[in-house]
Amino acid sequence: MTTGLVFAVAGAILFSMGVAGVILLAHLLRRILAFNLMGSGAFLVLVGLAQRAGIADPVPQAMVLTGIVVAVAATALALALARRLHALTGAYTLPEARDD
Amino acid sequence: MKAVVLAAAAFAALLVAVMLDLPAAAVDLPAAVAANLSHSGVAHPVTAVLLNFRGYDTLLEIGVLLLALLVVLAVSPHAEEPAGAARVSVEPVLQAIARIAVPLMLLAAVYLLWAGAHRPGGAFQAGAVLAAAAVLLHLAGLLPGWHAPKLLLRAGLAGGFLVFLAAAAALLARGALLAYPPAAAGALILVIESALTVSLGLTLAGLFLFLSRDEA
Amino acid sequence: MTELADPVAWLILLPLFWATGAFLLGPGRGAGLAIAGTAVQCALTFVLAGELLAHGSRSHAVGGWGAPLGIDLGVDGLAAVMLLLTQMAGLPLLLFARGYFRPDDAAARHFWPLAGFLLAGLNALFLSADLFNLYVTLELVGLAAVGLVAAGGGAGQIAAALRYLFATLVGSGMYLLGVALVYGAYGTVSIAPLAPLVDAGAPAAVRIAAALMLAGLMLKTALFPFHYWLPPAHGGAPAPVSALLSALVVKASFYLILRLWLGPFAPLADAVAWLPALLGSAAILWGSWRAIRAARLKMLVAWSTVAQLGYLFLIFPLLGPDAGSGNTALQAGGMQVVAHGLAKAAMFTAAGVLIHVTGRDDVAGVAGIADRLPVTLFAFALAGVTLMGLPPSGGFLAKWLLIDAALAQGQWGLVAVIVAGGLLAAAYVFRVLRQAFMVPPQGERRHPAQHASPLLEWTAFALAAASVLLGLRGMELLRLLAVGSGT
Amino acid sequence: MNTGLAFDLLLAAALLWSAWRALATPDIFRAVILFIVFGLLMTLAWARLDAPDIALAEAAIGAGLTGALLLDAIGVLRGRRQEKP
Repeated sequence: MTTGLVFAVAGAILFSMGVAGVILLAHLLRRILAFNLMGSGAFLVLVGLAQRAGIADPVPQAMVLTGIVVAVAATALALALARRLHALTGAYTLPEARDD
Repeated sequence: MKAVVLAAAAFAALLVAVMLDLPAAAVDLPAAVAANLSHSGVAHPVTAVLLNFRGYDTLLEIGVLLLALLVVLAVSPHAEEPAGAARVSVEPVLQAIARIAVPLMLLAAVYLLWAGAHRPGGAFQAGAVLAAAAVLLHLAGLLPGWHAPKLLLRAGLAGGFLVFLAAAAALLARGALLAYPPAAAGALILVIESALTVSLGLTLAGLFLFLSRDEA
Repeated sequence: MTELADPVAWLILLPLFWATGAFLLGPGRGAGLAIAGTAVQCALTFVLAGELLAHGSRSHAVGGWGAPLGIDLGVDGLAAVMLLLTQMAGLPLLLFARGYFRPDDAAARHFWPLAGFLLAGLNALFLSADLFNLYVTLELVGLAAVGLVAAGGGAGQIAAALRYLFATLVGSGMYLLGVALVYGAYGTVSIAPLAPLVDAGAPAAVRIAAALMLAGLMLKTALFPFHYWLPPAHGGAPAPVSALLSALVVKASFYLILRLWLGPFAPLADAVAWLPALLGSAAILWGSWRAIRAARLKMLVAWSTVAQLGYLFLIFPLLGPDAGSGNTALQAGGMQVVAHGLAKAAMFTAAGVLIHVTGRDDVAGVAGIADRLPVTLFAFALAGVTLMGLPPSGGFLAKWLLIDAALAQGQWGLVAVIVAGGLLAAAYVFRVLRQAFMVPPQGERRHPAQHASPLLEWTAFALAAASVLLGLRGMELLRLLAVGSGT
Repeated sequence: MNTGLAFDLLLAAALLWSAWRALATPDIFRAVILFIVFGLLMTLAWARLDAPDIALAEAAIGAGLTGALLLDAIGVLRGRRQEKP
């Protein structure tokens, strides 16, 4: 087992935890947190799996740098929405949807 | 609840199993990167991928960041109001730290930007350090939260993206988007990275400072 | 100098330029810039379509490197059709938005730059031939769409935007993990070099990757049962935004599913082709039923989107088995994307006008409105003709091609679903028309005595008319669609 | 088993533990702190993966800025001068 594979495996588990968290958790901040775990998991798989032979690969590393910036952009956007909802309703949870 | 957890665990196990059982990749991109590094204008492979080989990803990603800032402004009604009597508290200890740390952080940002051409570092890391400096100043009570961005600030936020876009468009004359002439690639990338550092710093700081207003 | 004017590059650069320009101009400004820019994009798309018909599909190696080291853009018939739809629906919708938003409207303050990023993301998505680059474009489209839903909205809209955001982020996260596995398996994410590497004996990790990417994209396309986020988001946003989302944004992720299905994942896809068709059938039935039951007008139109997206997924089991009818099914898919895009843009804009004038967003509120807004009601009815699939509309052509392909392969179940879907569509369209034409306004007229601006009414009409006339000019579109598809 | 691999396994376990606690701990403030710890551990993981560029970005953006944004959202950054509404 190489360093790359160890962290790819950890990434796969992190991703699954993150998805389950986004689906199951009610508190919006915690769902945002879960989304970040999901992203980190995917990043670890991307770099770890590519480097499973133990040789550094700059291509997925550059992709992850791009991905980290996209993730922080999405996180800030989500937090802006969550804070706005909190300011309007006083809660950090989503109200029931009205879809009729 | 239990079903989702079990499904996630099963999925993770499946994922791990298939990853452990993967033959070697057919395409060797690290070799291609190494072979073309001398034409990329920089000596650090990650920077070469980020700004040259896959520079188009980076261009769109800066767009995503600017877009996120725009949405933050769009959903925060207070962001458009002029700065009122901003309540800035005095935090003596933090202020003392900030007065020492911020100049060092500016120095570190310049170093990271310059270093990116041949070793780890570059516009992203430099911009993030700039943003961290701004956030620290804010927490110390030395910089109020931001309100409606004036033209100058808007230009600062969008400038890096515009420079990058303009470069991409101008290089079309060489036959493709972002087709740097090898001889000038290093200089062009440094110009783009410098502009990006300022804008990334402002945008990342803005994500915090536009959100972090005292919601009355 | 021809490279400098390359439409492939400018379809991406131009909306980014005008979006940034609108941001620099400041809140609420930039409408003129946006409309002028989109008009030029329309012209560019026609130039590109002409080039394609004359010379076939082509690619553009960004940075001059070429895949797999660099990122390639590629344009074939399918991409060109999507680009055409995007600019041709985008321009009228931006004109509509300019008339729709009042100057003090909070939703309008950031509409123009957000719309620019949305159109840029869509164009970039249709043109990209690199799986990771596609991830970035997916995020650009998704975050711009969420921003448009949320901008200036109250608690309901913000909640809808958050629901949409989590759906779109989980969708692109699954897609990204798939990309990571593909890179791990093959060492590249460029579509062209990947295609020959993937075969029926691909490692299990690649199968998981394909499943993850397709499932993530289905979540983004709101395919049943992943549709839960769509009605609140599309039904709750301002009308021009709803129209952009229903006409274009959900189609982008469908386009990518189709690209992957026909491209790199083709050797793995046939075994599970019945699954999207099954979900699509459920979407048609459930979405139509909810549209028939919807209390609010825009919710009715949004549920109709859930149903109409279902048709797109009926084509998958028909693509593989037989080249001739498979091609017919692909044509049906392309035609349905364009016809529904135009019709749904028309229907949401018409609904927007009705809500503007009646001051209320419920189906009961349109009672007796026909004599005051005949053009708008006619637009709604024409769009309904396309959704029901009556001749000579584009919707008719799409469903006719689909039934043709299904019959050729003996898929009677699909034929039954298509026919039933048309009848259900008639039920919810006539529900609105009956209310508007036959039911007298209750009590004294509560409508504020204002009329809609002709600009709003006629843009809705133009979109609806285009969706119907498409059926008459369908051959040109199908000819463009065939460029580079290998048939 | 060499020490490098043992360290990797330990680090991976710590990553998973902090992530799990960040999701499961009942107090949201502790959850965010655990998330910042997770970000710092990720920085170490990137360093182990020969990715110093990502390690720098993760420390500044992943743990730093995202952590600050989350803390600000739960009000603890300004908690001393502002009552939660």
